[in-house]
Amino acid sequence: MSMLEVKGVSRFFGGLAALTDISFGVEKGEILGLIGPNGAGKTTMFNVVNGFYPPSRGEVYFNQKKISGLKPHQICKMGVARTFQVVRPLQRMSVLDNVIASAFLRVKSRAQAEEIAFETIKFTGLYDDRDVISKGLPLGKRKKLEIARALATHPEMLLLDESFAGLNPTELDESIGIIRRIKERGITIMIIEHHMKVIMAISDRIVVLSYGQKLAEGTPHEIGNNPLVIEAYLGEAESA
Amino acid sequence: MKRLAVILLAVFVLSVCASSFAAAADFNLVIPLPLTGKQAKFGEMMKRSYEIAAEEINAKGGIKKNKLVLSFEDSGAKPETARAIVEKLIDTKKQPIIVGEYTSACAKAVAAVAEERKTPYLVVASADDDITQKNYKYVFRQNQVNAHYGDGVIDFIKNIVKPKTMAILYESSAFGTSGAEAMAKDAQNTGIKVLLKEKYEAGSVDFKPLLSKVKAAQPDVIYMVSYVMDASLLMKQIKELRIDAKLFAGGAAGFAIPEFIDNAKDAAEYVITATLWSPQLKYAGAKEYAEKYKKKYGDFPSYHGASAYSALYVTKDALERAKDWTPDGIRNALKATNTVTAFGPIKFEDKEGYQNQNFIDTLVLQVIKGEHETIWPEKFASKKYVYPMPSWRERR
Amino acid sequence: MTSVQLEVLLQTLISGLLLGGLYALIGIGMTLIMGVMKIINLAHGELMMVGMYIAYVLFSSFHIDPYLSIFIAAPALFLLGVLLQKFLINPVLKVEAIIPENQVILTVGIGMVLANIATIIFSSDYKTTPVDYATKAWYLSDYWKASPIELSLSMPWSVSFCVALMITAALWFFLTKTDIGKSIRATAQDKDAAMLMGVNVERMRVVTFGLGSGLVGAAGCLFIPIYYLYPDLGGQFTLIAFVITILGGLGSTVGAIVGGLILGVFESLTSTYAGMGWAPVGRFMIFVAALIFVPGGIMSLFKKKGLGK
Amino acid sequence: MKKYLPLIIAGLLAVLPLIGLSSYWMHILILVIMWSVIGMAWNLLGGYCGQVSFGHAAFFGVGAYTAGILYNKLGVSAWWGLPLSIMVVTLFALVIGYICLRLKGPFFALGTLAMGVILRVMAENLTTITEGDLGIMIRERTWIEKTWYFYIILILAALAFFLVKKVIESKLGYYFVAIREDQDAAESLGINTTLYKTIALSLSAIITGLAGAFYTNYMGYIDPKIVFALHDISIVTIMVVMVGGVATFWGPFVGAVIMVFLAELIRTIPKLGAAHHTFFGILLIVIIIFLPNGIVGDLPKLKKLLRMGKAA
Repeated sequence: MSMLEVKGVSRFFGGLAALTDISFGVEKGEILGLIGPNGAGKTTMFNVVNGFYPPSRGEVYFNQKKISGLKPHQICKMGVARTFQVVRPLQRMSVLDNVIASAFLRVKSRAQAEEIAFETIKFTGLYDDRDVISKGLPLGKRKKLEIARALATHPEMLLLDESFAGLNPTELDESIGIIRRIKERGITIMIIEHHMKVIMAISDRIVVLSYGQKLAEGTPHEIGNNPLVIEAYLGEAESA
Repeated sequence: MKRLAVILLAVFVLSVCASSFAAAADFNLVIPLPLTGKQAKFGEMMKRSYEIAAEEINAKGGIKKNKLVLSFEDSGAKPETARAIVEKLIDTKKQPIIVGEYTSACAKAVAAVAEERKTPYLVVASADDDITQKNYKYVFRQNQVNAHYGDGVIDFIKNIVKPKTMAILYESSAFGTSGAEAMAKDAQNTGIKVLLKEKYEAGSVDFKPLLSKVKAAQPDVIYMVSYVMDASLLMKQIKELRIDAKLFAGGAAGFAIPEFIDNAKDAAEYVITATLWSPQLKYAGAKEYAEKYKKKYGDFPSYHGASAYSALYVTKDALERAKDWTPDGIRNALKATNTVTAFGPIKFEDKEGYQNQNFIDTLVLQVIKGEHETIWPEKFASKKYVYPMPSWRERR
Repeated sequence: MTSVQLEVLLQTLISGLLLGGLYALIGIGMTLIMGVMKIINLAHGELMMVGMYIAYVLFSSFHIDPYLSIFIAAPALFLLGVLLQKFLINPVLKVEAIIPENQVILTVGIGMVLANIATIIFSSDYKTTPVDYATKAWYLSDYWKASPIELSLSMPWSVSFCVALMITAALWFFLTKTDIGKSIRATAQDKDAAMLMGVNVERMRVVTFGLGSGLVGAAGCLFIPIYYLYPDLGGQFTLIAFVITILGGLGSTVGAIVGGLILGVFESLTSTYAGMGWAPVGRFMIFVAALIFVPGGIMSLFKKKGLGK
Repeated sequence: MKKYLPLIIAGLLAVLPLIGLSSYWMHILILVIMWSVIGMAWNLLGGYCGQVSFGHAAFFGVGAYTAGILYNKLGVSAWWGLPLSIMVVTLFALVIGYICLRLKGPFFALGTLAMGVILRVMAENLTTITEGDLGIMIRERTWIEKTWYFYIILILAALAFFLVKKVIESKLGYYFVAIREDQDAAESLGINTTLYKTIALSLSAIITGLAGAFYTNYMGYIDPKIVFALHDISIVTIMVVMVGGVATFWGPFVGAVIMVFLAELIRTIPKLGAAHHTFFGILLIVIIIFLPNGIVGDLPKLKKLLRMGKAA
């Protein structure tokens, strides 16, 4: 059985279906890319996995335990951390304090939390900015901070929601490096990304959503040659 | 940006100036009162009355040749603030006697300080029974206790109306509650059945639900205890619903102020109310004071003002008789008070479980042709009472 | 049910409805302000008090009927609201603070100053506008001689109620049919989206605060014939406005009317059947219940669009 | 130096009664400290955790009534109200928290406001327990001298200060601020927001309740309209913190000085009469326009303003 198992999940908002009967799994240690045109339901999928929305139908399992219906904080405690598409650092806290706050999930004392935090910000390359109030950070660093905060909870699985959007090429390279290193640590990653090149390069497998339905699933190569996927993306390009 | 600094500075300077500056031959009397907040109306009326009294006293040579200099401090009807004011008067200003305050909550706070600090305190218009039930030695009360406010009304009812049933409506406050309790007890002793005893939140807009219940119960007498304008709304809405009781009676306060008639207009007609004082009383000075007040401020004062006005005369009397102007000297003089003021005879007695309490006859006023007239006890009456009164339908 | 019980019930319902209509008008101003600006305006009742003093002065000096003084009081309050918003509230809203509710101090300060200025000008005496129709009423038995029960309908209450409904209808029309109105509604729904659509959000806020103040000023004019006036009366009406705002849903005019009527009837029923001392408990119980169970307000239960929301 | 500031201030305050302050000044001091305690309590919930309560009078009143009812019904010294109020207030805080904490932002504010009013009316109506509007009066206060009251409230203040400081510097503090800054983000980082908000509310309520129990003992008289007052307690509490400085250790203290001490000075400006309210209202408006985070919160800005004033 996969590490994360999404089984027949549907989610409705007042009669509108944002997700319809979606099933897939994420294997331990892999990077799974979640792609799809705008409004395909990717972030909703994250919100369901992460516990913000209980699924209207279907179930989600993590390490064989049912997590759908649990609260986000419980799911996080079980080892699933996430970042947000619109970055949401704790505005008036310094970078370090932001990370300390999430490091407290696994430890009690402040000293231990600081230790984890320092380790994490070094890992994500934020050490020099540790005392900056996060409101003042440039977007690239805020995206990193999002990842750092999620990492500090010592997750087994990380949900990254468009961590590359709006980055310049240098930052993009750095971030890809960070994600590869996260994978090396044995942390499973599910990632939403618009940047096709990046997603093709780093993903082990890809799931494609369109209008709330699963369109395809497979290796980057398979997806790249899937006519349905190409059509969906072309359709978007035309309408846009 | 500079403005902020200037404002802060101004505040500071002004407040430093606030520390006392007093002339030598003056007797300074600082009076705590509510001048802001919901009770400010009464504070203001009392302030005006104190000022009238002080003016008269000074025109006649002051107190033992000392000019009486009044100033007022706003307690905002907050007990902490009332306490702060009185602590300051006793402590920093060494004022040997405290006069003033209005709400019972504040009077209780002040009474506690006065007793602790052994400084006499003359309560002017706070009605809660227990202020003078605590074996306080230094607390004197000039106005009648709430439990007796309704005495005149009960007497009138007993002799004239002879009802079988009664409904009591009162506002949710210490004044309303104890007034209603006292009336319920009196009614029971007189053999009147209390059909309904209900309270309401002061300041309510709509009394009709409550009143339609009263209407259904058909009481002979409706007795209402209202602090302020609820009184006029009650009567207006009683008229509207055409509730025909034999008698509408009010328990002082809201029914005894001139605004009651101004607002309720014809709905106020024939309503009787308990009161402690009326301008028609034949005590020396009563009429003069009332006229003076009316000339200056447009309306007759209610008993609150008269009590305040007379309190200064009681203070003057005590100060003139006191051996020395120490708190204890004045306290002993107050205890021996036996004088007649515009408010009536003042004598501080220990009886019925009260200490240093002045017992005066409570009066009954009736609104007759849009004026408050004294109708009971008959020896004080300015007009003959109107009873029975016409039903609402007959009035036009 | 005996005829007496029926009479009590019907009279209770009548007065509840009348009361509710008046409450609604107090609430509408606040629902607009809270809907558009998401601020808690604790000076709302004080604005009403200012409106009432205007009506009082017009009545006592120029013998203008309180109902007619709406045409002066409402614009005056509109202006006052615009000035307050422009020079005091907006500057505070613009600065980002740790706790955005710091505007509360501002409105408390404004309320204090308004009430105190009224005290200084008018003293704290109780004022009334003794109109001669103050206690006029219509009686069922005058029209139907054989009626087994007697019901009465107060004239000033009914007039105030009708005027309140008319003002609300006019407001609804303004919000749904005019450009400014539509912009205000857009701002209330989603400030950022409105801004993207080219709505001048700042101006809408100013207009909204003015409008809210004008409405509560009008409410003051409707209240004074049946109530009385003193500088410190604002607080209790601010609370009522909160209850209606939450019951009706932020920014919903129709919601405010429905909320006001529900509140009025509920309060009257509590007064009759549980005791008037408990009426405030009832009021705040439904307030809390609405906050929790109907977070979008009553109108969210009827999923109709275009009802002023 | 900065580290010892609390100790130095506590020490200075502790010797104050020895220099023979008049009873009046002692009273004002006691009120200032009492309001700092309430302010610190509110700050924990409102300033750090971001849950702006408009109903702290509920907890103040419950604390006050715990002491009052103990004295009135059981004949026990009202001082026992202090320890007992911790339990009673926690109970109320849990119930109020259960109802209100699911609300966010201004809705939470209004929910707590309603709670305060509901409790007031309950206290007015449940006359068999509370004596209703007649209030509860303690016949003989423990001391006439203010010194002991002063030390008791000072100790309460010191305890509250160190409790707040400890909490804020620990995991709890980080969680509170995280919740204030972004509740959803906090939740997704594994913070049980409901639990931690309840903790913040309970701690805040307990401290407020202690102040209430102290009030009963100190003033010797309570009634529902006084201790459950919306304006005079709940809103003044908010103002103490916001004027002083939201989410700062010293803000509540500075705020209390302004709201009690400065208000008292302004109130007693001769000839001002009732107009002192206008004066004070304008002062509040000015403070919040120029210093939106309060005096301590915007200290750097304040310094800049004053320097500019001097330069010009």
